[in-house]
Amino acid sequence: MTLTYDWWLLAPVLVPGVGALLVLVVDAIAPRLGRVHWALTAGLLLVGAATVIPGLLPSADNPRRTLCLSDGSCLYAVDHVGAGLQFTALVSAAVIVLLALPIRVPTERAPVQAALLLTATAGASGVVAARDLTSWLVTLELATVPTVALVALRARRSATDGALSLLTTSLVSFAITAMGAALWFAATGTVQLGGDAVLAASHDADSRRILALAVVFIVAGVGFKLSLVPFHAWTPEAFGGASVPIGGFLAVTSKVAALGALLVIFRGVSVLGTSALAAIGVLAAISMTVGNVMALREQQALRFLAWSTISQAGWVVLPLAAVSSHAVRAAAGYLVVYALATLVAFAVVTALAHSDGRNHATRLASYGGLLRRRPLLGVTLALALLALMGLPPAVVGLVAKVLALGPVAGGRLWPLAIVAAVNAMLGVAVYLRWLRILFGAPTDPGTHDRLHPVHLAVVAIGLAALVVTSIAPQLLLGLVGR
Amino acid sequence: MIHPVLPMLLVGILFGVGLYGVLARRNAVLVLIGVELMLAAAGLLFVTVGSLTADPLRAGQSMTVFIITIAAAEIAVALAVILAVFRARGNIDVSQRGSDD
Amino acid sequence: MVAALLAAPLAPIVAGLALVAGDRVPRAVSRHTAYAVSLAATLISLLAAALIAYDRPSLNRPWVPEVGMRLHLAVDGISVPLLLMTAAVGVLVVIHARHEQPGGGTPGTFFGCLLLVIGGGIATFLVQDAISFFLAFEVVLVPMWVLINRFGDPKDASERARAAATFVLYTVLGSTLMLVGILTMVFASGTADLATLARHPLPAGQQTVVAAILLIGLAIKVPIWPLHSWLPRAHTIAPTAGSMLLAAVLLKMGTYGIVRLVIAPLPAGVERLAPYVATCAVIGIVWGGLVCLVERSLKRLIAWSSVAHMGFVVLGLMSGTAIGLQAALFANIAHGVVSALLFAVVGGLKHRWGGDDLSVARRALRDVSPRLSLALVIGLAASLGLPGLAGFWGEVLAIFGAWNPGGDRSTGWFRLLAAVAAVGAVLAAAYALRVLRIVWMGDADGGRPLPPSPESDARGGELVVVTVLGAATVVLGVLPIILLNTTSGAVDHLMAVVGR
Amino acid sequence: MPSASRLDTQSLALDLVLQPSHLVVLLPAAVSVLILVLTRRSARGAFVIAAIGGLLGLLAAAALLAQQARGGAVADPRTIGELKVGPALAVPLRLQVDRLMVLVAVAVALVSLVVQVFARWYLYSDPRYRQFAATVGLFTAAMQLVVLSGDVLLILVGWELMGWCSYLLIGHESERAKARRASYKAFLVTRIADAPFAIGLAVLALGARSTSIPQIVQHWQSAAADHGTALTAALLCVICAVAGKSAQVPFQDWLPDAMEGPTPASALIHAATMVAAGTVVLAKLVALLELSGTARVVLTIVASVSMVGAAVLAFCQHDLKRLLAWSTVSQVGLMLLGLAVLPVREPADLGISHLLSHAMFKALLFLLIGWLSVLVGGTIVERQSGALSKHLAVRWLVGIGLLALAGVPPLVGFVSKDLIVDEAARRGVDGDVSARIAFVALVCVVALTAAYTTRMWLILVHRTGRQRVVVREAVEDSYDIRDVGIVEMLAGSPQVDVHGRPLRRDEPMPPVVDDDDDGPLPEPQPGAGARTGLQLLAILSIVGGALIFSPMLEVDWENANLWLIGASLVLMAAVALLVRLMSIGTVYGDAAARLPLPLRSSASRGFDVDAGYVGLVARPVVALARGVARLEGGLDRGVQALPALVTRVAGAGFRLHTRRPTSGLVAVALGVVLVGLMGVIWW
Repeated sequence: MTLTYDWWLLAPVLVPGVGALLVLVVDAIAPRLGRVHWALTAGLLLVGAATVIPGLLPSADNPRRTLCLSDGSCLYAVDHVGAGLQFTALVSAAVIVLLALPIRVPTERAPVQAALLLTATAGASGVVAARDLTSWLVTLELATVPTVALVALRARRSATDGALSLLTTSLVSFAITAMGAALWFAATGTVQLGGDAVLAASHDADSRRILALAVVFIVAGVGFKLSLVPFHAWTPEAFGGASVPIGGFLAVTSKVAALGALLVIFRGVSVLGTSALAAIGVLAAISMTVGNVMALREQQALRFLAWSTISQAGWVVLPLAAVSSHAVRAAAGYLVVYALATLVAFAVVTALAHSDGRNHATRLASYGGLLRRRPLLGVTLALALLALMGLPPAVVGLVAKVLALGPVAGGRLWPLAIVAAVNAMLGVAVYLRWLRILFGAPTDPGTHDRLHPVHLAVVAIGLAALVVTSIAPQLLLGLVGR
Repeated sequence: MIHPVLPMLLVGILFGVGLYGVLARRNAVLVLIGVELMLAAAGLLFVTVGSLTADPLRAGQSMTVFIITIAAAEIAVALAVILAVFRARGNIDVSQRGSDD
Repeated sequence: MVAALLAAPLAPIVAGLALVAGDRVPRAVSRHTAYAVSLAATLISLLAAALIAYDRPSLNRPWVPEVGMRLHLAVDGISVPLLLMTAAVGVLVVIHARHEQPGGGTPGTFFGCLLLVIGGGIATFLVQDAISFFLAFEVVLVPMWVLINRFGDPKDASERARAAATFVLYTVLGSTLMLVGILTMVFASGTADLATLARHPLPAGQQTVVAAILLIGLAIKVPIWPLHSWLPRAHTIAPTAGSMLLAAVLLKMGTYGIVRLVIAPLPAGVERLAPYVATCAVIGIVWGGLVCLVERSLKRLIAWSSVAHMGFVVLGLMSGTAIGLQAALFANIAHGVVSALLFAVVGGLKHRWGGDDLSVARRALRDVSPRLSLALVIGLAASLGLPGLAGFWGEVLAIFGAWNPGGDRSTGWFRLLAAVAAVGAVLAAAYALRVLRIVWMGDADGGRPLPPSPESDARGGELVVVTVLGAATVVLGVLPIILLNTTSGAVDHLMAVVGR
Repeated sequence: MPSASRLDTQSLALDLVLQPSHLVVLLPAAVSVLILVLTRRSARGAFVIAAIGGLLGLLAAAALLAQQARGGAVADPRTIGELKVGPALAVPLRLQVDRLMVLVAVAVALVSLVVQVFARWYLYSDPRYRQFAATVGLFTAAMQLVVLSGDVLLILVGWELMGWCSYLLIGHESERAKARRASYKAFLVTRIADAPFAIGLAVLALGARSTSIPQIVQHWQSAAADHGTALTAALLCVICAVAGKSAQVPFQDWLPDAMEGPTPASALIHAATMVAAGTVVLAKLVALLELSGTARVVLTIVASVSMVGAAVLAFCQHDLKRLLAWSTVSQVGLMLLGLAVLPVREPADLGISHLLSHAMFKALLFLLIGWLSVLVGGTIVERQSGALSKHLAVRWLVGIGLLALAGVPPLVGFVSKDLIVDEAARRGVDGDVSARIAFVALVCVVALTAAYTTRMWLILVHRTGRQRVVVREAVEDSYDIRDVGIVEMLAGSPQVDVHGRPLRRDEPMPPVVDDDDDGPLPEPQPGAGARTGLQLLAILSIVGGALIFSPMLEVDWENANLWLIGASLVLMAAVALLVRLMSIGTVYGDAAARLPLPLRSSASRGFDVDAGYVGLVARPVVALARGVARLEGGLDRGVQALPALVTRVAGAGFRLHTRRPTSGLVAVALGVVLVGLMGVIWW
């Protein structure tokens, strides 16, 4: 049995993966380098991201495959959407690393964290392109397991609590996913995730039923990672406990991995027609609603962002409820915009936590008058929140909302569309709360440290990115193909 | 050759027992064991189905191996976390409320 | 000319963003600078709008292909009056804002938000692409929220927050529903171009649902009874300049949206729903009129009268006749001018009195402030549909249009509605005169008329604003032909497309 | 010379965009605009503008009359151009110049001019004179628009504008609560009556697919057979509006209250503009009225009831100004009957001729009562009693006005009234129901009119006991009776202005024209212009009847029923005698004093119809409004409760999220079951 190898194509997975080993090796050779590890990691991730760029070009083949078997089926394929997601995962991880760079941690912990982060990113990057159950399951777990450790590594009581919550849920979800995978195998008789086997299986009533069960098990398993309600309970705990950049990693890179995983399955099942995925629509609706409603009363900034993530996850999978050619791109497009806005928000929170102290960044009330106190942070955060709301001047958020609603409206799923509209309203109420605090009376944190230059740079770049993509949203949406 | 219904039944039982364990136990390690049971059910299903199909890749069997491996890795992380939890608060009760900073 | 197309919306938007963003860097923009920048931006915009109205240029290039958005800017007879009105009201609002700048924030933010609202309004009337229309629709939300929330009535912070939130949430719900409707049409026909959408309607069966969703969404913005309850609240709290914009610009977006997004592309759906929507509109006319009879807050009363007036507009739109459509477009503009005038006057009064409770006995305004009182009389007279002023033609033609509705609409029902609307016009007279009796004639009894006190009369910027708006009210009333001729070509075209 | 070729000297046709008909409307409107724009607190400037504008307006009307007589008038001049409202309706907005309306326009312009000039004297010290003059200008313009309009929309424009101007004029002295209420009531009552007007006009116009009156008449004349119901309904709507504007039953009660306005305003409203507008509009549509029997009967009944009832009320009024007001209601009813009993296919000459004569004598009477009220400080019987015996200058004019009102030959009132009575009798004999009703009512009104005019005259010329004593003493103490002025003898009662406040000496007194005969007696009287105007009105009241001989009016005066005239004269004389007998021995010479007091007081309040308006319309509407406001409050509270509801839901959500890992696991398990069920059910 022979496999073809296209190393360039595999590089987005290999670079971080091998990089993780490299970081550990470097640490073994020259211990206690501290920040150097972070810098190395960021460099590796950016290199990985650079290797994706050829796939992003409109001229690139769609999809590009490798690891092909002799019978012509391939285990690894990257289409435009996949390349876009890989790029997002790698860049977002790099940004997270940059955010983590100035934070003081015990020096022996830095290489571990860096390696874990690289591993998780490699998993995220790989699951997007996996085309068979085996590699899909492996890369999905590769993206998940390290995050548990990353959360726990903050080594505070709240962090270990969050990690425990994350751990138990992830384990059970993995078990459910594995069961789903097994059922899939039972129904189709193959580990290929392509549509042909699904189509063949759907002709037989028994295997159809088993396939249905398989799909819902897998959706449930991935739903945990996407923080879809009711698989979401870990999210506020983990976000609240983890260090701020790791929260960002959970909110962004992890979500990219999860959506990538879901899209792989979705592509396979979409040949069956719409009713198969109605469950996704229901989950999306519940997630949006619960996330928004809970965020309305949340007082902690990080937990607020967690609820926001939950509701945004609903928006991300919303288009998938309608099986259409647009759905995949719409979901990916929304995710990319969400990733940008959430990253920027986390960057601001990180910067503030670093300069004013974590206690002055975790309560929403401590953002009072930020627009006056720290105009750059205030404006950036306001713009990020507006993007999450989907209101101008953050046009990019609005375009994302249009994108997400498009397939639903096009598929005439009226109840879902109306729930989405109501949630658009709730979402505005949610983020306006924070925005109002930004406009409100200033609260004095006592310390007036300057921002760390790296944070400053990241926030400034984030602001610039939001502004540029608001003028030309196609720059961002073009990442996931046209 | 045994009839596939028996292993299938076992898969169901294992998964159910595992799920029950996960939901009913308050000790984190026991929860882990429940998860292991569920994973075992998945693995068993893979093997059973794999033996029924003539797959040149022997996918069923290899998947089982993968699942066992992943499970092992997870257990490693899980035990580390449980250790950390124990250090932080002195028990490993999964029904205890999470706390803020 | 293409530059004018871009300059009209972008001049205020860019200037507004610059003012808001640059407000703190490095220090607050002075009031004078903010005013100068705003005035310049709105004047540029007005000039550009005039050029556009004269030359009718067009710009069409791709923008965000992922969602089918194009940068397609053009005007026709329906949008030109709205465009000009928005640009002109923009200038006036800026002038008025210098005269009466509320506390609660820096001048930079205040003027910046005003400019953003103006720019959003102008953009709404320029875009020819359904999704860009939605975008332009949303542009005004956040600045308006800031205006109400930060610069509103300084007395009651929690009421400010509530009013602002009610406004923004209602509107977002409406516009998202509108987006759903838009996207359905866009997906069905494969284009977001408004003109193309109108040429390729959906199958009749699907039109009803889409039209219902769009109408509910737009009804919030207009607002149509019973989705109006954000309006009185927002108007009562908003600063005068904000109220003027809200009434003159924001409400117009709703009716414009109905014309562009519902009536043109979904004729069959509109025909099915027209009786219900028209009924709601007429209930709104009577409802608003009745509430005005007992309302104690002057500003809220004027806001309520907006609900009633927009009822006439919607009645005309739903009649499915060229007369009704013309009437609606006319009443739309007329209401914009008249309500801007009334809010300018009433806001000024509230400012002077320190409150707007009608149950407080005050000296006759006709004696105290003759100029302001003349503006108030003109505004209220126009509001009650006095001929020779802007309000008359739209309302009377709306009744004419509803009397013989187009298509398969139930004639009997629409005639009943027209009759009730006529009764609603009587209510308008009753409440307008009620206000005049209390405010203009004064409550104090007996004695000779008191000499005027010039210091409390309209002066400077305020005088300019009320004069221009009052003159516009009179001109529109005396020469309705200016406006009706502008819109008639586009209306005939629309009616031909709709198939009547 | 282009201008030479533009005027056809033969027919006086003018080849210009701006026709005299335009000027007739525009000049008065220009007066109001110019006063508001040009003058700043200068009453003199306002007066100059008003007088010149009024004069020019009258000249324009006269020119139009000349044109019409010579055949050179443009029949349908354009105005602002055709409104484009789609194919279903043409809105040409043209004027319509015809024989009758030109006459009305002249009368309106004349009355308006006299009122303007008189008001300068009457409101000399009024700080709101400018506004008054401007409003009168606008009022005149609106009426002229109605008169000359050839388009139902233009009628509506003028119609509503008049209502508004009447509001402004009645509420002129708005510092008085009664004036505020009266103006509010006047506008609302007429506006309520107008609500059907728009509908009626819509029916007429949409049926004819045009708002042009000639086209409407033409269309409905041919379509009446098929759409009789629609026509009747539309006409009933129009009649309702006419009843509102012309203060006919059941809308009559606003008019007496409108006496709260300054007297010149009353003269304008009653004589030439608002009240007469109903007649003008119906005259334009009279061809349709003949097609609908129902509408005619309704009109006849409304007019008859108003006419007789108002005449009765006029007799009982305690306030002479209100007496005149009720007489207006009665006389307008007479005009409307003139339209209702019209011969088939005839233009509306009967109604219009009475409109013209009424305009003359009623303007005269109102202005005179205004003059008298300045002299004696009020219009109630007690004040006015004997006014004419004290102020002789006014005596002849009042006498002429009252005789014309009573319809004594050969004054103008007689001529136009008798024509209507004649026609009613003639058609009644022919068997026309409405004519018979009208005839009965007319007979009553002839008697009642004679009664109340006699009563008024007797009150005005009555000499009180005190007066007689004073006169006797004066005669006895004086060597030269001619030098004794009666006013001087009454100098104990101070002079008051229109507000009932004493005139201050330092204020500029109205210009007094010295009269050689009367000596240096400072009696307030209008300026020479106003007096000339009054005299002109009086002369017209006497000789205006001659107009029926001109070709401008086509009435059948040759076949007058002399027996009928004789009978009515005898009736009038008998009634006058009766009233004279009743007045003997009363304190103020008031014949009505013989009537029971409750009847008089109730009649003075218009039989308390006002309470009916309040009870039947105002209270229920306000109660409904309160109900709606409460409902709205409920709706608003409901909406505002949503955030609280969501917050409560969120609170429940926080309780559900126990933050225990186990509860998360339970949720996952439930989720799997849920999703599994959905998957199995929906597959």
